[in-house]
Amino acid sequence: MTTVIPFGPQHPVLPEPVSLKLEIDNDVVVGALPSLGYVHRGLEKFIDTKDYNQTTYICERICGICSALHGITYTKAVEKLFDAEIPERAEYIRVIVGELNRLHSHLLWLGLFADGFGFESLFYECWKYREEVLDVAERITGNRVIHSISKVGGVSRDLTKENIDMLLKMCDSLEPKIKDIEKVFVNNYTVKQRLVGLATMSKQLAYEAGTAGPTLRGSGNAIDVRETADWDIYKDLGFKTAVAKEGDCYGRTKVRIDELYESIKLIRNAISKLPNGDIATPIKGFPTGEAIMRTEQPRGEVVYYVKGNGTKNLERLKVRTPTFANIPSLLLMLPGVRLADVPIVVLTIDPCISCTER
Amino acid sequence: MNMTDILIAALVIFVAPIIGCLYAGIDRKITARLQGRVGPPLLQPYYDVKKLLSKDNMVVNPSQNFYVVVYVAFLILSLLMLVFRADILMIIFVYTVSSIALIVGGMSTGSPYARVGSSREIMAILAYEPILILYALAIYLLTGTFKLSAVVDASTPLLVYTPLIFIAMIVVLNIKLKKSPFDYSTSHHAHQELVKGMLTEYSGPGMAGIEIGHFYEYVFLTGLIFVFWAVNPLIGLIISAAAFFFVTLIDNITARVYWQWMLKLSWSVLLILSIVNIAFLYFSEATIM
Amino acid sequence: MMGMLNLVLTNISRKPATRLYPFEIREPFKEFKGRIVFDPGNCILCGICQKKCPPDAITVTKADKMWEINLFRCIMCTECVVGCPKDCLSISNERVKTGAKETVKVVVPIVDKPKAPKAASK
Amino acid sequence: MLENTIEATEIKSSGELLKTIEGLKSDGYRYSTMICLKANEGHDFIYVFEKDNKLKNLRYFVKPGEKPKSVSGIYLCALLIENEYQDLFGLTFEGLAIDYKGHLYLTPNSPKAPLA
Amino acid sequence: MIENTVMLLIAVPILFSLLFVALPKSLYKYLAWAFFIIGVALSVNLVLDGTGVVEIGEPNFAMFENIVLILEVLVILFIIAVSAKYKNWPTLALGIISAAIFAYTFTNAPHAEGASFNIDQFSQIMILIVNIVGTAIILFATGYMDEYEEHRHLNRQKTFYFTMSFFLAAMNGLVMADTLGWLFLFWELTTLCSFVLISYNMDEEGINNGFRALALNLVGGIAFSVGIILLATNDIATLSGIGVYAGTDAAAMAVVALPVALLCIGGFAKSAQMPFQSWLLGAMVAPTPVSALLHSSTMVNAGVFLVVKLVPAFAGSSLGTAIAVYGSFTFVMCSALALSQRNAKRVLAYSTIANLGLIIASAGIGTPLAVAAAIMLILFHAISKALLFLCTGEIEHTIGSRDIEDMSGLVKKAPLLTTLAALGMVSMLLPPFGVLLTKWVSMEAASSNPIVIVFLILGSALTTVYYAKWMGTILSSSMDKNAVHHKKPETYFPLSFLGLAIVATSILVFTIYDYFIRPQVEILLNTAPTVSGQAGQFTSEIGAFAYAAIFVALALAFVIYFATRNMFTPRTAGYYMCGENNMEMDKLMFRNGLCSYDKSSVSNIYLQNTFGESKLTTLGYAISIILIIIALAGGVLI
Amino acid sequence: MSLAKSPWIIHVNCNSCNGCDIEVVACLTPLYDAERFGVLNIGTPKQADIMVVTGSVNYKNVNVIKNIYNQIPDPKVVLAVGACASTGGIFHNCYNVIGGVDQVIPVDAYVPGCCPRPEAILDGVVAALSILENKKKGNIKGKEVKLKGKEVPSNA
Ligand code: SF4
Ligand code: SF4
Ligand code: SF4
Ligand code: SF4
Ligand code: SF4
Ligand code: SF4
Ligand code: SF4
Ligand code: SF4
Repeated sequence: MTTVIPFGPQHPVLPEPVSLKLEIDNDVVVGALPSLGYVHRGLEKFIDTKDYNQTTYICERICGICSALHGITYTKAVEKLFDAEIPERAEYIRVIVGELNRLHSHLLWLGLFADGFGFESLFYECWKYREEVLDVAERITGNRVIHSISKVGGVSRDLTKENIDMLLKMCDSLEPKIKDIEKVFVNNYTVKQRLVGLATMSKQLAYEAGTAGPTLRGSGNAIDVRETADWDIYKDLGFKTAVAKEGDCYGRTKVRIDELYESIKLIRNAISKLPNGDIATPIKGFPTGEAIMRTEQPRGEVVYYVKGNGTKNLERLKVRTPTFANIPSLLLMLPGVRLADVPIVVLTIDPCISCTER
Repeated sequence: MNMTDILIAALVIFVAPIIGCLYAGIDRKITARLQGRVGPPLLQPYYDVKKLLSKDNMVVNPSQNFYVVVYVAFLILSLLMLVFRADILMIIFVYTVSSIALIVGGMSTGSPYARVGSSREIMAILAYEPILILYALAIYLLTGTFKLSAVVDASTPLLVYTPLIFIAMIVVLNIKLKKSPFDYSTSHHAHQELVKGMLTEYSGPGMAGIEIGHFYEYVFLTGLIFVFWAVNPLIGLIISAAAFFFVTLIDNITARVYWQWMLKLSWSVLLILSIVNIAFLYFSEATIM
Repeated sequence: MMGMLNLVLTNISRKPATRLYPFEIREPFKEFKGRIVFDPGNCILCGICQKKCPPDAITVTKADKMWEINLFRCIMCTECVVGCPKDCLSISNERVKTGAKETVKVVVPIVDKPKAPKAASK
Repeated sequence: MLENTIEATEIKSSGELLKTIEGLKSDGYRYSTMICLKANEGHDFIYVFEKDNKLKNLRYFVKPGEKPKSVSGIYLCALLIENEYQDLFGLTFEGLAIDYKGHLYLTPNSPKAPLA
Repeated sequence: MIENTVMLLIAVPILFSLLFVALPKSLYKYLAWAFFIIGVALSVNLVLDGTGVVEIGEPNFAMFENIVLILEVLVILFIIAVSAKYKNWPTLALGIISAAIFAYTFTNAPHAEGASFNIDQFSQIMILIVNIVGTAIILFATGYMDEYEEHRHLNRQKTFYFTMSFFLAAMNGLVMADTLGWLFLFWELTTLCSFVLISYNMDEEGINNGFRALALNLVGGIAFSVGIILLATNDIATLSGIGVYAGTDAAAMAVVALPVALLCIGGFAKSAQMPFQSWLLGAMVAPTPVSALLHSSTMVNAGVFLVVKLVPAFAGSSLGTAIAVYGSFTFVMCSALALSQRNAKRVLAYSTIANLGLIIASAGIGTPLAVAAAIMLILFHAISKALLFLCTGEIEHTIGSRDIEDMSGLVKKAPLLTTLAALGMVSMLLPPFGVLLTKWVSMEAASSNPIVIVFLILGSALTTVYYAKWMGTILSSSMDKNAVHHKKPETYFPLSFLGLAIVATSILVFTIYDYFIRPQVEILLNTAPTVSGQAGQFTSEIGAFAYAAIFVALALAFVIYFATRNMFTPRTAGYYMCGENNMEMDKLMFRNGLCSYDKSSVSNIYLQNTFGESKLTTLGYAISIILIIIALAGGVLI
Repeated sequence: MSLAKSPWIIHVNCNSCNGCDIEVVACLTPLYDAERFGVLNIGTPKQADIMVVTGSVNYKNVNVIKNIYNQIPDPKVVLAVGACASTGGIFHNCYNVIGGVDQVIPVDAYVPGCCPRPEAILDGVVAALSILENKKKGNIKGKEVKLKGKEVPSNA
């Protein structure tokens, strides 16, 4: 007889409301049917009533965790419709805020993940370091997690000298701390017991399953949109894609830790190259045309499709978020793991249901 | 039973939960400090119990709280037997009653999480029960009797001849206190795949009963460790305090493991450790009397 | 295991990282977007702020000379601050009070009259 | 007409669509997403594929009342977005790997086909 | 008069078996009540008569001896005939070997002048079990068999009751007979009854399993009869004689070691010890009353009964140690096997084998304390197991399944039945009940032998696990109330009676000890364990079992629970289903992704990959056979 | 003061964008350490005192939050965290949004902000404590919320 239990939506180990109907045989999951819709608000319809500027704030609230990158991607997509030339300085500030966003998001994930395998003190440790990032972000943008800094045409706040000093200080103090927790994630015996070999996807499988971000890179696919021509500023900053070959939860963890270092490096390089000048160009008129914009969010690649029809409202906005791309891989990874591993496997894609359902 | 015995019994019944409560408070405080935070007040477990007692008694199965009463009653009994230096084997059996009462109580609610938690906890029995009895056996081999009074009157501390069993007992302590890495059936922190495991459906007074039971259990388990150096109460206390600190420390530096892993650990490493120790005692015919 | 042991032992030997809020209150950063402050003095009840506000937190009723903000709906986006032609709106680093829901209703003084005492209520 | 549109190959029939997509899969493309737009009473689908960071788009017009074929047989990961469009546009896909029957996001008592 | 009681104990069941054949089905109920009452009266009467030896000499002896011989011939002929009919060649071969041995004994054995029945305290205990528990089970059967047959479209109840009653006669004879030849006859008669009852369903499975039981018991029987022949060369013809002879000196003990070991093998086969365990598992196809009567509480006890009676012949010798190791090995192995089973009757079967193994281990240890434990365990185990088997049968009729997983929520459907079953399980694994008390005694007794004690420790942990699992399952509430099974007095009276018996015997444990066990151990080993029973404690020289304190704690728990229950008015709420339980009808339903509803269910952990039959059985066979060979070799050489 | 010293919370994520959620979690982490007030994030409603809700209510989760509310033993307090939970926030007129939490269950205190700072949430918890105490004194019971309530489509 199989065990059938509901898992979520209100479940202490799930940070977000998603529900799984788990079928378990002999302590091994044999079937998992996800149930979505607990955070479906209907944002793609919402643009009918909000103008393209206001939509920025809606997009930022697709998800509160990588909110900044949602805003940046959306504004960049709309800028494509306008064919607008954006001041360099604004782009650099966007990168810095975006990478700050990634830092806090990955630290957050590492913490929740540690909590997923019952390692409370490690969870607290990660979140303690995350607060340093948040403090800096708050002073740059005025808010802790929903930064609202990017707007169509540029950014709304400039980086002050003070901000830059703070950023550099944060980078310096964070780096050794990340090394500390890296040691735990990579070497701790019990952690390895739980992660190594869990929910392995081969390189090919991860690629074909359409996964994105660390889920994809954890299986050895060196694919990161930050390297594409869509937003070439990253190339100037010496960005390098982090990959791990393992393909299991352990590999995905390593990728995320490597990306923390990468983000710190990007922030430092961006600061050193930060050009002077305006932070925004005025935009006139209403958007027309179609555009696709992709950026790399903490959880992976996001695809924005915008279509304007010459009115102040967009005609269509479609967001393919990374979690949306990663959820099908859960269907592949869950069968065969133990019940105790379900939270880890669910967390390993860093699920963000609110962006999946919008 | 004379007057002093009754007095001692009453004292144990009333003082043990206070000590247990303090222990729980200290444990939470140390944990908090290990995690770099201030943590709750020392008396937090007491506040929790008081709060729980004043809450609604919400049940899914009208008889679920009966098992809590059995759990607490048998914990008190095993503690009393420990204090009165009864037969250690007997104490372990009585203690098993309380563990089983809690497990059956969890299962009796019928909640899927509680049932999964309980079946994991049953597996924990498989892991620690043999060790506990081997511990009793070591006492017998060293004193010629299962009665604990012999250990107290002994000339040499138990620990001298039972270092390997002591190690195994620390792990048992870890399992019994449901601390990481063995907090898979229920845990004091709610963050696990089974919600609150065995105790998911307990609320208000029922949960308070369980917490009080935990207090007794803390004291009882301290007692078991204390026996290792019962000849000198002070050292005994220090050793049990150190053991508890160690368990708290381990709690904070490990991830939760699978119950399968625990079974493997116990039936390979711990059992072999204990059996080697027992074999040594058997062949060396050591005695501590 | 050693790595974590090191971390927790360092933690226990140091002062806890906890900020003792509410017993010790950290000064809010000056950049912090805490709440929208309305200065009715120059307001012309043009309604731009209402139009700009994404969550429709602001309601401007010209007939009643009423400017209204639902502080529990405002998302601190500062669109209204940027948009106001008369610079009546600003952002302060004070937080809105937690507790009961709060709506600020301000009767705007007639434009050409000198400053009247502002009436904030509810 | 709009300027500024994205490049996309027009596909005429659903058979051709599935064939092309199978071809893309064997070429090593991965399924990125699919965009659904209301157009001329029917719906326009834009399938987005990606390989080596380059996008390849297919455009396919779904006639009113037509039941589009699901791609989830070729790319499993297509099932989520197709189910989403069943919910939001009231479409019915044929051959879905897991068919949520319009209840991926919406429940029986929520608004029906809000984007249609 | 003790002679009369002895005769009645054999005659009355035979009379009843004939009555069952003669009278119509509608009267069975009354017959069974009468049988139960008479059984209780007779056995109590025997106990009141006290112990003694009943000699049967000339002139009656010749007649009886002839009856015995004729019966033995008939038994062998029956075996040969039935195995030929069903073309079961191994059984046929064994039957022919038995016939040959019988022919050899018949021609070569020295002529005996008399036979004796030896009624000691042990026999009294066994008679109490057989005639009280046994008749209670038959009473239960009258409420059970109609439904059983209805399911299977059978109509063989006359055979059933005839065999069951006849079996009681044979069993009574077995536990009283002292003359080895007669003992052997009763022994074979019980085997035969068992065969008939196992193949009761007359389907292929039943017949195959019946033959397996027959064959394995014949192997035991052959060992037994060879043992008898060997003993006869030393002029030993009675069971008690063996002990007397071996008690003279070490040399005498060595002389009888081999025949004693052979007798023990007979006992092992009867008690389904490894490697003979498969017949008992196969026997579970029989109707549940059969399992309760023959295959847990009485017939299989004949094997351990014999082994315990032989204690004086191996106590303290290396043969004893070998037997102890062997028994404890069976205990741990079968406990592990029970862990992986989800068929309730198989769990009980393994548990039975394990407990018999524990008895054998205690007997093997051979100290007074251990022997006392062995005898007590026979008593307590018989009552608890009978109750558990009957409960399983009744559960099966209530829910239509004997799968442990299907039993969740039983407490809502049949609360009394569940309570009784839970009592049965608790009595098997927790203090203060008798079985645990004896387990405790045997552990304390075994603590001088490291291998045995380690086996016992592991086995007892495993026992706790599989019973706790089962108990939790039946006690778990599922909140959906289904139709309550109607309660028949014939079924619920025996159940409640056995339940009460468990509690009563556990409370009176020290009285029982004083009255039966101590004298018996003195008979067997000439010394008695120094056990005292003051202050509600069962105190031996190395420990104390405070059963009274535990009863008090238990009673207090009840009192406190009922006293405080109304202090906190309970409010019943739905299960926590992560917020997704919206169905009013079944509270375990939750909404799934397709917006329809699923029922949640949880199965227990069975560790089939570690403790599954396929993994362990071969290992068990190998080790147990090696241990038996060691026992034999030890018996002969050392 | 027995209740006010040991508030156990259950955190229900309704329709939130995660912004509020992570701030609620942040309250429990060392920097804010809500456990100083005895706060434990307890997984099961059966043991909770304070229900912390983030995000607005939609048609799928409306029954979930009602169920959970009903399963918290009295006395209990509901704390709505963030603009969404308080008023529906920026999403208040989305088609799948019913509105703030107070549309379906009684809410005792609100925390403003999008997203609210951990300090604000701590304030909310502290406010909830006194409400809890009052409810205990006045023996105020939460009404059982019926499961078939507001789930009628808004555009029907
Ligand atoms: S801390 Fe994380 S895992 Fe735990 S309840 Fe909160 S969100 Fe869930
Ligand atoms: S991927 Fe997740 S975290 Fe990132 S924006 Fe989307 S929802 Fe938020
Ligand atoms: S400020 Fe601008 S929008 Fe407002 S009333 Fe004047 S002209 Fe109109
Ligand atoms: S800050 Fe934004 S949300 Fe708040 S009132 Fe102004 S425009 Fe509205
Ligand atoms: S506040 Fe500014 S924008 Fe709003 S109505 Fe007044 S003047 Fe206009
Ligand atoms: S009650 Fe049902 S199961 Fe039992 S005999 Fe009758 S028909 Fe068969
Ligand atoms: S107990 Fe089982 S096998 Fe026996 S009659 Fe009932 S249902 Fe049939
Ligand atoms: S209030 Fe703001 S941060 Fe909180 S859930 Fe709503 S949109 Fe997200």
